Amino acid sequence: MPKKKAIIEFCRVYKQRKTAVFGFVVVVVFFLAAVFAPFIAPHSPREGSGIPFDPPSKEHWLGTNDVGVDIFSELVYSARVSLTVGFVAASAVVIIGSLIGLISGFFGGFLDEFLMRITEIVLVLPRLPLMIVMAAYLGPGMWTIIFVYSVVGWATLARQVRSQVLSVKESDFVEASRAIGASNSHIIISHIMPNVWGVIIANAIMEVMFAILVEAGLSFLGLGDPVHKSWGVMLYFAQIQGAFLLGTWWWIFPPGVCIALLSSSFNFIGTALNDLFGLKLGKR
Amino acid sequence: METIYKVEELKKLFPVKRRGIFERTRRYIHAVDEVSFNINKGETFGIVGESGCGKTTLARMLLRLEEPTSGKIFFKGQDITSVDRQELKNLRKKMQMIFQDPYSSLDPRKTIYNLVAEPLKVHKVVQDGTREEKVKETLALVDLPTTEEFLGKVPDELSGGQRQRIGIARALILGAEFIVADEPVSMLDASVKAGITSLMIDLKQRIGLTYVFITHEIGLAYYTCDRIAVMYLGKIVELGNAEEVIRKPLHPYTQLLMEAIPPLQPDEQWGKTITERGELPLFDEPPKGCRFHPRCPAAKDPCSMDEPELKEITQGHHVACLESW
Amino acid sequence: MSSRWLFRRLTSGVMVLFAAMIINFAIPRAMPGDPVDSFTSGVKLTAEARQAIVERFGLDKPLWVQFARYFVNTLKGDFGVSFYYFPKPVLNIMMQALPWTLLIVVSAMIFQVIIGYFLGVAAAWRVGTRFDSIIQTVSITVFSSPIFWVAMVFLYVFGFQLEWFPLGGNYTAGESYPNTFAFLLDVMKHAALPIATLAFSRFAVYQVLMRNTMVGVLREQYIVTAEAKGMGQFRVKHRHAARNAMLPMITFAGVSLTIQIGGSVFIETVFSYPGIGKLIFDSVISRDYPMLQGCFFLFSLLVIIGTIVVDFLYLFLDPRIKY
Amino acid sequence: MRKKRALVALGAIIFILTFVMAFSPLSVAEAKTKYVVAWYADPGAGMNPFLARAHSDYIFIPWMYEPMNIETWDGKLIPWLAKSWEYKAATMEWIFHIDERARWSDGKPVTAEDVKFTFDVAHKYDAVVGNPTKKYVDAITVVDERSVAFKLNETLAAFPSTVGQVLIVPKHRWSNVGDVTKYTNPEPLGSGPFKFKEFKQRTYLALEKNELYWQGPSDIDELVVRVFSNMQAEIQALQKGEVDFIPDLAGVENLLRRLSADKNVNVQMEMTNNTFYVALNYRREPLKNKQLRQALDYAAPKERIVTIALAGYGDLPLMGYFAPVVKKWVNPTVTWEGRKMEEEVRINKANEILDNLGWKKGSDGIRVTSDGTKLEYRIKCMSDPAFIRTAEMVKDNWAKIGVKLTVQVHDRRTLYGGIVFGGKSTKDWDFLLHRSVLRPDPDHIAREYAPEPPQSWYNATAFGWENDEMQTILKKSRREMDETKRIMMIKKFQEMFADELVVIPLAHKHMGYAYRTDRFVNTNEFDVYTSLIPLVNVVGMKLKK
Repeated sequence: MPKKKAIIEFCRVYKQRKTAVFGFVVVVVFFLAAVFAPFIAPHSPREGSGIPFDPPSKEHWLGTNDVGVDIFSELVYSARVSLTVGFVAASAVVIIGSLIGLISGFFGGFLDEFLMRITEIVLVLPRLPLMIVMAAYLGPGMWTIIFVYSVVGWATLARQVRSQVLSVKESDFVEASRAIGASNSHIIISHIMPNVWGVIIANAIMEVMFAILVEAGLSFLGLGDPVHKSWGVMLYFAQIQGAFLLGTWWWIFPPGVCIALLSSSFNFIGTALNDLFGLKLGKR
Repeated sequence: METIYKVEELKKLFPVKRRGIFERTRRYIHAVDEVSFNINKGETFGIVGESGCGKTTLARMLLRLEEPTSGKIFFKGQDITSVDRQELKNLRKKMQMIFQDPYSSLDPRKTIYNLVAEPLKVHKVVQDGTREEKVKETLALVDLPTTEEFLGKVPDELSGGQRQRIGIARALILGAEFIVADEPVSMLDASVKAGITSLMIDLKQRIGLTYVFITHEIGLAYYTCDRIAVMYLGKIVELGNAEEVIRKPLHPYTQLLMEAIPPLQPDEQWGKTITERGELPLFDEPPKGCRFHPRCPAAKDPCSMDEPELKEITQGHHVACLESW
Repeated sequence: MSSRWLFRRLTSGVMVLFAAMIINFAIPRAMPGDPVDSFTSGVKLTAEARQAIVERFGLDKPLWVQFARYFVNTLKGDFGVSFYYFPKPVLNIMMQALPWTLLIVVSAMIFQVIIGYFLGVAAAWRVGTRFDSIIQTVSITVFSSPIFWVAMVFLYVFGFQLEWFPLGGNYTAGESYPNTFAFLLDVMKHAALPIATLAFSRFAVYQVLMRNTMVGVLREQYIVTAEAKGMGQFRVKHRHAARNAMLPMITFAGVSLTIQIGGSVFIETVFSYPGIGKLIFDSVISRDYPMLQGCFFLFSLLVIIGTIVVDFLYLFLDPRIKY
Repeated sequence: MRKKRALVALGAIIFILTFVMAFSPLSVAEAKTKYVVAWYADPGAGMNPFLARAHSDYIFIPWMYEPMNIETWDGKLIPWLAKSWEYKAATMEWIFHIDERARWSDGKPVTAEDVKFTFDVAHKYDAVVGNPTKKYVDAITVVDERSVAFKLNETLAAFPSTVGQVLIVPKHRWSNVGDVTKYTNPEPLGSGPFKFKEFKQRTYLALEKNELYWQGPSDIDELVVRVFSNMQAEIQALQKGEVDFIPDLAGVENLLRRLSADKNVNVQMEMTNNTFYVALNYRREPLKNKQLRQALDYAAPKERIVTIALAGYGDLPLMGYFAPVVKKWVNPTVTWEGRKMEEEVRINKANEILDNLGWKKGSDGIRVTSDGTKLEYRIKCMSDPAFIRTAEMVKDNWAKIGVKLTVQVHDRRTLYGGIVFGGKSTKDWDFLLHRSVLRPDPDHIAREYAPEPPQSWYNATAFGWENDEMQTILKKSRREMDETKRIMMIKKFQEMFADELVVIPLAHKHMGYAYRTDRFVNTNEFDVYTSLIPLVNVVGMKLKK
């Protein structure tokens, strides 16, 4: 009953932000496109269905690439890889980050000191070069990118969750709960978690954005899976196969626009959530 | 008179973190320094002092929310400083706390029902089916509505007085006998204060509770408490019957506290008062000798040398001052 | 500034460097299979050459001996010999590339700060208006666009189509210049697009930061007082308010050095700019592991130096701060 | 305020210092004929001709250091530093005579001592340098000032072409270098048409005319090699006239049409001995079955690979491993049977073969052999667009005959060093999409398909392939000094190779170069692509009058 009220209230406030609504719509559209790719794409995403380097036409809405593959179809199918990497990598990061943040913040002491030292180091180390070094050793592929991102990306979240946990842990109502005789697990489950998940969710959305960007970036450097194409891999091929010199703008622009659109949508949503949850927390 | 609570030489030191490269000496803040007293069943025991004097730490230790550095606490003859976790959890049913800030001591994301029912869930004492009845019963006890609508509200929708009543309900629902109230009304508006205070007094008589009432307003203590302990810098400086302590304060510090409150009637006078000199000092180490001597208008030479002990001057009236007898 | 602060700063820097070393040490050894393969990345090797590598890295010794050797070598600046540039040492090649990266990254950062400053102040001044929200939206969109794609579009439009700028490189190779000025002009012409891309893609962070701090500062009493005194808008904006809002931006400039230099991998790859980012890319292509590891270490070092420098700057700018 | 100014000044100083650090003293221009060459790789190893062998920098080292002879794609040997050579069968000795005109750029003559010294060094550091002649040479002796004798330990017909792979260095410069594998040769001294001038790592290499060049000084005063890392920029630079010559157009077939249309540019794309093929791991069941290989061959989309993956710059393959360009050795009769058929017909035919074997398609469309092996395989290739696209085409077509492929991509080193060949190869592959650029002399086939000793690495035994008859022929051909007989053997081998379908050839790829024709004319007398095209090309470039 109160939850329902909260959700309605949340939707009302959320709806006031045009960019956030726009972001939500875009994400839903891309998600549906990825799921129903076979029904949306007019051609095969891999096999040539036209002459190479054909400019946009009725038959090929976004033209064709160097082997005559319909770029629109390729684009629709690529959404699958980009979204998969985005969500899987972000989930991994969120799980690792929140666990470490929670443990560190709640239990404190030596464990906290130790975990936070590691977090600090991971935060300072140059992320992209580190990811590139690891990916180069592991060999190109989607799972490489997911792994590499999870290893490097969790630190920011861990720190935020920790500070949030700390502030909740020190709060009077947790003390009050202790006075009642509540155990640690009761406090974590019924007090800490409900007060931290706002931060986690807002961050998770941002992580999806970063994961999508990182996937695109590493793929562009040739560390992505060239067989299961993502938008980044499409751009990698466009760059190598001379899309510039041939003036095939329909090969360069769409994948980039898709990445930009999707990641900025996640950014809009994330920013909005951050503000909304931030307000609630700030009130207390 | 039956002693329900007995405190023996209770002490709490907080280490001051100072980690240099070379120096690793540890220093401590003496928050509570070897305090001893008894609490009788059915009485309201007041602890009075300025903020920072250690009264909150003392209160928290009474319920073992804070681990004492040394000393013993007996609740009905059982030493609670050495009980294990499970036993402590059981004891918690009997001894409860009411918090100072009704705004922050309630989880803002929980409904009234969940807040009041939380102790029941934690201790699993009441069957799920009868939980709601118990909650309503307790809410009625603290004069709050028991409608579904009210149960579904969140703390943000309540007034300060209502919140504090929720806090009291949470303390009572498990059937506590001993309640530590840490400045329960200091954050409330004057109009609400009286309501909460009289509710507490009322409950004490109806259920037969024992209170430890912590406050910085000595006037409030006068009206609510049977006995009063005045604390200064972690020490009890005066302890006795409320009436006596306030009408005839023996310690200069108590007198100083009295100065701060206006008399009830213009022609009425409180006991002996003195005018303040200085403020509560920030300290790592308490001053040598009597802790109050730097501020004390009546201080003499020995005050800075010897630390006075708490001594019984008249029947049940203790004071720790070299000059008072 | 106390010696304690300095000590803390340095120890944390050293710890990060140590971590970078451990990572570099562990990765090739953690890979499945024969470690020698990790070190040679499977180049065809005769038995003698293989033995030489085993000896060079001490791969037959216990791990701690290997680490000690590696540790000492790293401290001496010996990151090993590049596979691709064999027999040249990694350090040599990196040092030739570094100035070029610094040139574009530092220049771009100056532009970012300037753009971010003005847009941020403008947005904060009209906080909550349509103007503000448009700027916010644009900032977020630009920030979320993949930097290499922005670079590709810039290159396509200004390089290939309009032919305003050269398509890559740091200066016209082998060209004889009449004077130094002509040479610098050529260098600037080559650096223009990379700098523009980097500045464009990353100004948003500064803009948002500037706006948010500025909004906070504008609410402060002394600003209201200044306005009430009838002080000119420009003065209030730029002298009083912005000055105080600048500090977080400067801290961030140091922190963002990581991201910026990281971003140079993409920029330099697209524009074929022979800095350290391009070096990383080339090393990925040729699987030049010693070079990759060297670059990673160098980046870590730069980041640490960057943060320390910023701390000093901060001290210099804000008289209230004492470490 | 003062602090602020100091800060600005500090920033400015750092900024200027960055510049100063980056740039060294500048050369002042004179009116000179400059020829700019575009190259995609940095001369990483420096100017050491011994190490250059292992790198792509081989392409410009020969402007400074020259070989004994140059091999063209049609199988001819062009005498270069060595004007002639002969074989003494009795003593198993090859004697090379050095051109009297040949001299180093400091004026000293190129002597037999220099040749002996070069080969001795190359043999000594064979482990790193990987010299091709070491195994066969017993001793090198100086016969007279201009003649040098190589005494072999066995007969080797291909010896002269093998000798051409080594670049000769002056003894008087190198005799006290020490370990040549650690030497970057900062001041090269060679016999070639150009002298070293300046080198900026990852940016450019500048060479200047060798006035004393023994074949007559070049028309070009200064030769600049600009390092590009982007083929598109390279091509645009050529069209704009910023670059005069692109020696290697690999991997940009799509762009060549645009380049060919340019009046001022001559694009020279020619067939080389460069073959795309699918290799099979014979350890995998049932790839030993010749009929299966036949079916796979029929179903391979070879025409589309030529027209799309190679953008038309390729030819349907001969089946005997050799490309038609190697006129001397090739057996032109081993053409692909599927050449005349429509793709659909071929796929039907392939299906028919497999149906006849009794291997039925399952519900998932994948065939299962009679002993229950599912025809489900991985095809591995390098992560190069042309390879990936080719592999995908093969995959799509083979799916139509019930053979399922998964394309797996690796970087070159992992693939060849870690999986297929190499000391610790895992042999964990089924199909390999491979491209080999083979030198014209067939000796390398013997080394690859009939290695001696048999279990050495980096050869076709990595495929698990064995065939005594074919391997014997190859071994014999290496020692056959009668060229006609040797050609017969090689042609016979090609027939057997085609019949056996050892690998499935997909296409012969063209290679080529492009240069501007508005300032220079190419008076090159060799119209055939050679392995040293830059050297030959530049020597033949004359200023347009």
